[in-house]
Amino acid sequence: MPLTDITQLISDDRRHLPLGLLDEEYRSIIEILGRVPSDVELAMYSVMWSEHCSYKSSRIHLGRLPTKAKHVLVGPGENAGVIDVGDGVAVALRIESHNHPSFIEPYQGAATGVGGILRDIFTMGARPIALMDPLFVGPLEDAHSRYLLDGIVRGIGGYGNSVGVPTVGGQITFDRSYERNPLVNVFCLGVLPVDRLVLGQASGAGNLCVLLGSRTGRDGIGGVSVLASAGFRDDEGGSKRPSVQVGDPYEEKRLIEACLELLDAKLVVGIQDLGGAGLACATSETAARGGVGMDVDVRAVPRREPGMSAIEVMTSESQERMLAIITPSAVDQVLEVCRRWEIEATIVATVTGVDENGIGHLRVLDGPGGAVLADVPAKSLADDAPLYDRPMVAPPDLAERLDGGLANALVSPDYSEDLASMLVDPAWIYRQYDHQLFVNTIFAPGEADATLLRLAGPGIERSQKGLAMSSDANPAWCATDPRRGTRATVAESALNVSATGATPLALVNCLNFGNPEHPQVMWELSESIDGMAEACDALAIPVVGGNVSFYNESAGRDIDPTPTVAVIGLIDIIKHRPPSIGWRDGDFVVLLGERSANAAGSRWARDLHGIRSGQIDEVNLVIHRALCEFVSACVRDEAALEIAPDLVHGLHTIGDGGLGVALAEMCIASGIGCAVDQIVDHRELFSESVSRVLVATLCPTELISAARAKGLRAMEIGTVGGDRLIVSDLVDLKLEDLGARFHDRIDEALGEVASH
Amino acid sequence: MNFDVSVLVRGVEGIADPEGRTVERALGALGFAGASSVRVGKVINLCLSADDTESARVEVEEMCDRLLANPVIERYEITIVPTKTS
Amino acid sequence: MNFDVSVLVRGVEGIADPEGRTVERALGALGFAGASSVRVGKVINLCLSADDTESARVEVEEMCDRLLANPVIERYEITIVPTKTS
Amino acid sequence: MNENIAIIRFPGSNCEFDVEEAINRIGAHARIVWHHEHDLEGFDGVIIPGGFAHGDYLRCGAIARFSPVMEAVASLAELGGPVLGICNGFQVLTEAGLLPGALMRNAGMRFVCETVTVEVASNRSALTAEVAAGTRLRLPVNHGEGNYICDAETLSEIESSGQVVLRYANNPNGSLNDIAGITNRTGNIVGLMPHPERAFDLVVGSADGVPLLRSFVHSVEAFAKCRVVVGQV
Ligand SMILES: Nc1ncnc2c1ncn2[C@@H]1O[C@H](COP(=O)(O)OP(=O)(O)O)[C@@H](O)[C@H]1O
Ligand SMILES: [Mg+2]
Repeated sequence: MPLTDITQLISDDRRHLPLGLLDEEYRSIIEILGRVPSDVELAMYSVMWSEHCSYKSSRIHLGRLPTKAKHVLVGPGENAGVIDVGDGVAVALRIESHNHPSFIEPYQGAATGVGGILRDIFTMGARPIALMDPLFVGPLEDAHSRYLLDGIVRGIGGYGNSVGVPTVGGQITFDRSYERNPLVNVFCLGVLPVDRLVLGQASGAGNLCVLLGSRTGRDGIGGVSVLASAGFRDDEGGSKRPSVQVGDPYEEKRLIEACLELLDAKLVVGIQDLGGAGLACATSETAARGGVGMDVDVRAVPRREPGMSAIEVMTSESQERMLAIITPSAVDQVLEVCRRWEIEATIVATVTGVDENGIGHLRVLDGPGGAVLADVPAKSLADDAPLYDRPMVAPPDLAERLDGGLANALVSPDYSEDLASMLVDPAWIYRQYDHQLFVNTIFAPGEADATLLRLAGPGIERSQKGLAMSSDANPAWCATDPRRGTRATVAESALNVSATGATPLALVNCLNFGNPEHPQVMWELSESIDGMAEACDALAIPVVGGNVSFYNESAGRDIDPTPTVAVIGLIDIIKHRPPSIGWRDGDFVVLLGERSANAAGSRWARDLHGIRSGQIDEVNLVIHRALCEFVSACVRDEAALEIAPDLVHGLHTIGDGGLGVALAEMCIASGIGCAVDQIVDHRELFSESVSRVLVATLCPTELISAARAKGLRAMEIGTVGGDRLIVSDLVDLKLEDLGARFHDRIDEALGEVASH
Repeated sequence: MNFDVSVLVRGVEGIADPEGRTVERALGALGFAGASSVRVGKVINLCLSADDTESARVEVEEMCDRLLANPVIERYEITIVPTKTS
Repeated sequence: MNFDVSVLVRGVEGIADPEGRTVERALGALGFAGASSVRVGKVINLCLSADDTESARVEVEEMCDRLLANPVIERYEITIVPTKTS
Repeated sequence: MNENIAIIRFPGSNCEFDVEEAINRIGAHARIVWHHEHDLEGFDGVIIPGGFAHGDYLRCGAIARFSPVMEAVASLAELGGPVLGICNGFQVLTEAGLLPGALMRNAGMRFVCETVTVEVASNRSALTAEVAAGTRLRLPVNHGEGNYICDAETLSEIESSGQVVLRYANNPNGSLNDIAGITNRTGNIVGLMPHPERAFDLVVGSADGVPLLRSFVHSVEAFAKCRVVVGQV
C-alpha cells in the first residue's frame, strides 16, 4: 500500500484510538499485515502491544541488567527465572505487581495477584512453595488506606492459604505517595526436579492446544490496555463487562496438581499460563517462542456467559486458566488426569507450520473450518511491539533534593519517644497468612533478617540445604536519588540473605514507577536500573526476572520510584537453627561494618520531622560484599558444624529505622535489654547506611579480629542485660513499653473490619 | 420505632461465583441433577431503631454502601418491616 | 417446570454468631448506633427443574438437610417460585 | 514396609505431604489415599489432614463428608480403628457426625497462623494416650474457622467424660471452654485444630507434635494387633 494511502486511512479509521493504540502503532500493524486489520486482529495487537505485555517503554533499559551466571538455567524472558541449586533440583522465581486492580477492589485485586504469580511458577514445572508480598499503602491515619490494607491482606491470605502455598515474608511501607495508588507486589518461588523444567513453547505442527481450568467470562477485558467499550460493536457493553476479576483458589489448587501431574507423566510438549491479554497472549507467545503457527477455534472455548464475541473470548483475563500443548496421542491420558482433578479441559487450537517465508501464523477461526477472524504473524504480536526510547530528564531541583544539610541539622527533644514511635510490628499481616505449610519454615517472618526455608517440597528429595529469601524496597532512599537508593536496596537484600548464613544466588525485581510519558519518571527508571546493575555486578547476583509497573499515579502525582527486589540464597548444611534476631543475657554487642553519622534520607528525618531531602550514604560495594561474605560464613558455621563455634548468638542487619530500631527489635525479640555507649549522636542512631550488622556474641575480641582480618571495621558498642534499652545520652526505654508500642501499632489502627 | 431489617447481598451479574459453582457440582454429585445456576450470597438481619420506615431505609442503604456490601462486585436488596411487639 | 429457588441459611438462635457480632461492632464504630442483634447468614439461589412446586420443595428440603445447612448450628428457610418465562 | 495408616486426600487438601513426612519420621508408614477410594482394606488407622477440601466452600468439610472414602472411614472407626482429623480434618469429622459439635469462624473474624501453647486435658484418646494430662505443648495453629461450638448438653457430656483432649492456654479463636481438640466416647476418633505434624523438629521451631503423633501411631499398632487376634479366633 502506498504511504499516502496509509496516512489517509489512519486518519479516517478511528478504531485504534479507543483501544489505546497510537497512529504510529496502527501504521506498523498495517505495514506488518500489508492490509487493514480486522476488529479481532486490532484488538489482539492493542492488548499485546500494551505497556503491560510488551515492556515497550522499559525494554531498552532493562538490557543493562546482568543476567548471567553458571547456575542460571533460565533468565529473564520466560515466565520465571530458574536457578540450579544442585543435586538435580532447581528453583523457579518471579515477582509481579497487581497495583491497579488492588486499588479498585483490594481483596480480589490482591487475591488474583497471588493467583497470577503462582501460574508463572508452576507453568515452568515447579511446585510453588513460598510467596512473599511487599506492600505499599498510605499512612495508617488515613481511613481509606486502612480499608485497602485490610482488603489486600485478607485477599492475599484468602487466596494463598486456600491454594496451599505459604506466604513466608514480605514487607510493608506506609507513605502518602501510595494513598490513592497502593502497590501490591507478589513474589513466588517453586521447586522442581531439573528434568521437569518446561518452557512456554509450542512445537510440532499437528499438535493440539488444550485450555485447562476455568471457563472464560468477561473478566478484565482489556485490563492490560485502555480498551474502551466503544471499540466493540455491541454497545450496550459496559455493564456486561465487569473488569474486576474474581479469584478461585480452589480451581487453582486443582490446576496446580493436574498440571504437575501432566508434566511428571511427560504428557505435555509446552505449557503456558493465561494472564494479561488472555488467550491472545498465550497462543501468540507459545507459537512465537516455538517458531510455529497456530489455528485457534474461538467457538471451542468454554464460556461462562452467553453472547460473548470473539474479541472478548480472545482477550478475556478470566483467572485460573492454562494452555497445554500436547501431541494428539496424549489426548486421552491428558483428559483422564483432568477428569480426576475435576479440571475442565478443551482442545481449542492446533499447532500449524510456517508459510513459504518461514512465518508462523496465528489464525482465529469461527468454528472448525469457519470464517477466518484473524490471521497475523504470531511473532508480530509477541515480539514486534514498538520500542520507545522515551525522553528522560533529571528533576530540575535535583541539587536541593540531594542536599542532606537540613536532615543533619535536625534535633529532637526526645529521642526515646522518636525511636518508640518508629516501631511497627508487621505480625498483624503475617499472622493472617499460613507461613508454615510444608513444614519448611525455619525462620518465619519476623524471626530473622530473611526468611529461611528447608529446601524441600512434595516430590523433592529432602536434604540439609536451606533457601533464604528477602524482599526489600525503600522508596524514600530512591525518591531523592534512584540510583543510589536502588544500589542500597539490592545491597540490603543481599545482606539480609547473608545474615541467615546463605550465599545470595539470584535476584528478581518489580519496578513500580509513575507515568513513563513524564521524562522525570523515565529518568528515575533509568537511574534505578543503573544502580541495580552496579550492585548486582559487584555482588555477583544475576537478575533472573522482573516486572515493570508504570502509570502508578494518583491525583496527577507520580508515586516515588519504588523498585522492589527479592534476593534468594542457598545454605548447604543446616544441622541446628542458625542464630537470628535476638540475644542472650551477658552477650556483648558488636557493630560490624562502616560507621555512619548521616541522618539524611532516613525514616526518622522523613516521617518524624518531615524532611525528605538528602540522601543516604553511598554503598561501597567492595566492602559490602566482604561484609556479606563474612556474616554469611559466621552464621553458616553455627548452623552446620557438629559443635557450633558459639561465636554468634544473634544478629540483625541495620536498614530502615537505623541502628536504634535494630537494637529495639533485638531487645523485643529476646525480651532482654541492653546498654550501648559508643553511639556518637542521634544521627548515628537513625542513619540508614546499609553496610552494618549488629552481632551479639560472648567473644567480642575474637569476632572483631576475625572481621578485621577481612578488612572490615568492627567495634564493641555495649552489653546485653536488664529490662531497658539504654543508649547513653540518647535513649532510655522500658522493654515493656517498647514491646507494646511495637506490637500494637497496626493492630490498634486496623481493629476487626475496615469500611470503605 | 423498631424495625426488622434484612439485607440480601449478592454478586453482580456476570461476575464469577466460585462458591456457587462448587456447590452446584456437589449437588450434582449428590444426585440433584435438576439444580443449575447456583449462586451463594449473604443475608444480614438486624434490628434498627429509627423514626420511620423511610429514615430506616436511608440508614440501611448507607450501611450497605459503606460496610455490608462491596459496591464494586456486589448488589444488595433491603427489606424493612416494623418489629412486631408481642 | 422450572423454579427459582432461594434458601436462607441462618445460625440457630442462641448460638454465638461471630460474624454478626463483628459487623455489629463495626456498624457501631461507623456511627450506626441504632443497629442491634445483627446476624449474618447465607442465601443460596438456584434454578431447579421439577414436576411441580411440591416435588421441588421436597427436593430442596433434602438438599438443605444433606448439604446446604448444618443442623447442629443452622436453620433454613425455602422460597420457591415458578421461573417467569419472558 | 507396611503402610497401614491412610492419609485421606481431598481436592483442596494441602497438609497431606507434611503429615506423611511427620509420620515417616517417627518410623511409621503412611500412604496418601484419594478421596474416591471406596475401601480402606489393609489400613488400620486414618488421618484426615488439614487444608481446604473443596475450597472450604459453603462450610468447611461440608462437601468432603460425602466423598466415597468417608463411608470406609466411618466403618473403620466403628470397629475401633484410630481416626485423626487435623484442622480441616477436624471440620470434616464434625460435619460427618463422627465427632460432636461444629467449628465456626474465629471470634476475631481473622485467619490465625501462629504457634500457641496447648495443655493436654485428657489422655483418654488415641492421640493423647501417652502424654500426661497437664502437659503443655507448643503447637502451630493455622485456621480461619476453629471456633469450636456445641450445645450445652453435649458440652457437659464431653467435659465430664474426658472427651476434651486439648485446651488452649491462650484461646486464639474463641472456642467454647478453650477447646482445641476433642475425642468421641471411645477415644478412637480425635479431632484437633492445632497441627502436630508441623512440630516435628526443633529446626522448624518445635518438636512437641512428636509425642502426640507417636501416641496415635501406637494406638494404630495396638488396634492392628487386636484385629489380627480377633481375626484368628
Ligand atoms: N506484607 C508482609 N507479608 C508477610 N510478611 C511480612 C510483611 N511485611 C513484613 N513482613 C515480615 O516481617 C518481618 C519484618 O519486616 P521488616 O521490618 O521489613 O524487616 P527488615 O526491616 O528486617 O527487612 C520480616 O520477616 C518480613 O518478612
Ligand atoms: Mg525490610
